[in-house]
Amino acid sequence: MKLLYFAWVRTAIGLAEERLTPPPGVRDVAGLLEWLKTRGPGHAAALAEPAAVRVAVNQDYARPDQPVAPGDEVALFPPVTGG
Amino acid sequence: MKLLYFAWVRTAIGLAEERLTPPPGVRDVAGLLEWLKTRGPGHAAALAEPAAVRVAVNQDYARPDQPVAPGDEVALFPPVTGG
Amino acid sequence: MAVRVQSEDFDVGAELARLSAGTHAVGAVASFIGLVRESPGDVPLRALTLEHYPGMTERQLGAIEAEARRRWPLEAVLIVHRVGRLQPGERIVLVAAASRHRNAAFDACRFLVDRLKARAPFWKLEETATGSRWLEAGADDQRAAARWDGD
Amino acid sequence: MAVRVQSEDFDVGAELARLSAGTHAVGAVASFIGLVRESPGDVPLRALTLEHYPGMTERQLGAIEAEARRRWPLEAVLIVHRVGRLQPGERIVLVAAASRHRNAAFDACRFLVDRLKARAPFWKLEETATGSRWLEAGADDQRAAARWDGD
Repeated sequence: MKLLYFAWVRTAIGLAEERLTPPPGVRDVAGLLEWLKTRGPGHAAALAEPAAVRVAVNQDYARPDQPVAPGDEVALFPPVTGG
Repeated sequence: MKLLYFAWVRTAIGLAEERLTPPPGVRDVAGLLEWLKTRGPGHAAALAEPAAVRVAVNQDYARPDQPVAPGDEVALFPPVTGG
Repeated sequence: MAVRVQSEDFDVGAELARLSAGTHAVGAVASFIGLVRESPGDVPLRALTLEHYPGMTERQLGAIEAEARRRWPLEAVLIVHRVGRLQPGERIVLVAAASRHRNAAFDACRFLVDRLKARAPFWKLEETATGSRWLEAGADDQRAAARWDGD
Repeated sequence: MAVRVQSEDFDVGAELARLSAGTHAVGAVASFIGLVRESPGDVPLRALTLEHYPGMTERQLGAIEAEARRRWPLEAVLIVHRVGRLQPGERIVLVAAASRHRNAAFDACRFLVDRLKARAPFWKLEETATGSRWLEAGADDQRAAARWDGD
């Protein structure tokens, strides 16, 4: 699974991108975030408040109960501030 | 009194501008329009439906009961269609 | 000059750039360009001739600008309106409002256009192969302008 | 291309002219320019760095354009959004909608801007003498976007 991080999620985790293989128990977005938190102190800090983070699966906004699969591109980022 | 005509009011009357001295009985916009109707067939045609004509006195929109004086600039024109 | 009536065309890019030049207070510029559109009917439009009332037109546009500035916190306002004979596709009018925030810019720009259409002394003569006729004012424009009166 | 993300500046006059070029069907072009504004606080803004999500950003902008075209009869739509480090006074975004009539152009333009602000993946890093911080999303922008949902 390809993970992408943007804005302060990126600076907190210290990576723009990583490839990970979540354990079989990770089936949806909420489960993925719970597992990511355990990957290190940067991940834990970025995901301390999951409600502050938006998630996109394959470049579309995703809700916590959306399924995730090994080949997906999953992005984590703060609420957007463009324009 | 300086009279100015625009758009189809101008083409109906056949004049862009004229200087007139209304009789003393003409005291307001409504009275002026009634008197102007008697000035010729073009004037009568242009003012057949007074509600279709807008009036400005000294470059501000005026209602029928607005007083008019000999030194005024009075303009007659159709509802505006700019923009 | 924030309000101009002229026969020549205007440079949209330069006009809009001027609204935020020399200041960093402008975060939003909302604008409107009106163009001569083909006629919706069967007879093709050849040209539109715009007539105005020199003196009163500028006064009314100035009053419309002043009212917009009273209603919204604006950094700059622009109204440029052409007169004379225009071909289909040509620009007729440019209206713009610059503000710190976008809501004021959007609201003010639409207000300026609605008020201009309802109150500024301009008239359009439509010219086709079958002759010329003065366009009638739309009831829509009166309604659009009236919706600002209750605010 | 109706939707573009780029680091270089854009030519507002040329971009807007293109929306009505080659057609006489456009009577109204409504547009919005967003600029880097000085910070409202005491510490002067040095620069704003705009980050985006290549791929998803263009997809979201394309979806926003498609929704606007479903809702209003539009002749053309344009969204150009810059990324990278921008100074105060620089242009960030240009949004425009062209239609036969002004109500569709105005409504669509505002819809595009509101939706872009709420949904398009862009983030702003504010740089001042005292450091850098990521701007937080405004609740206003979420409300502005939500008011289109009931239509």
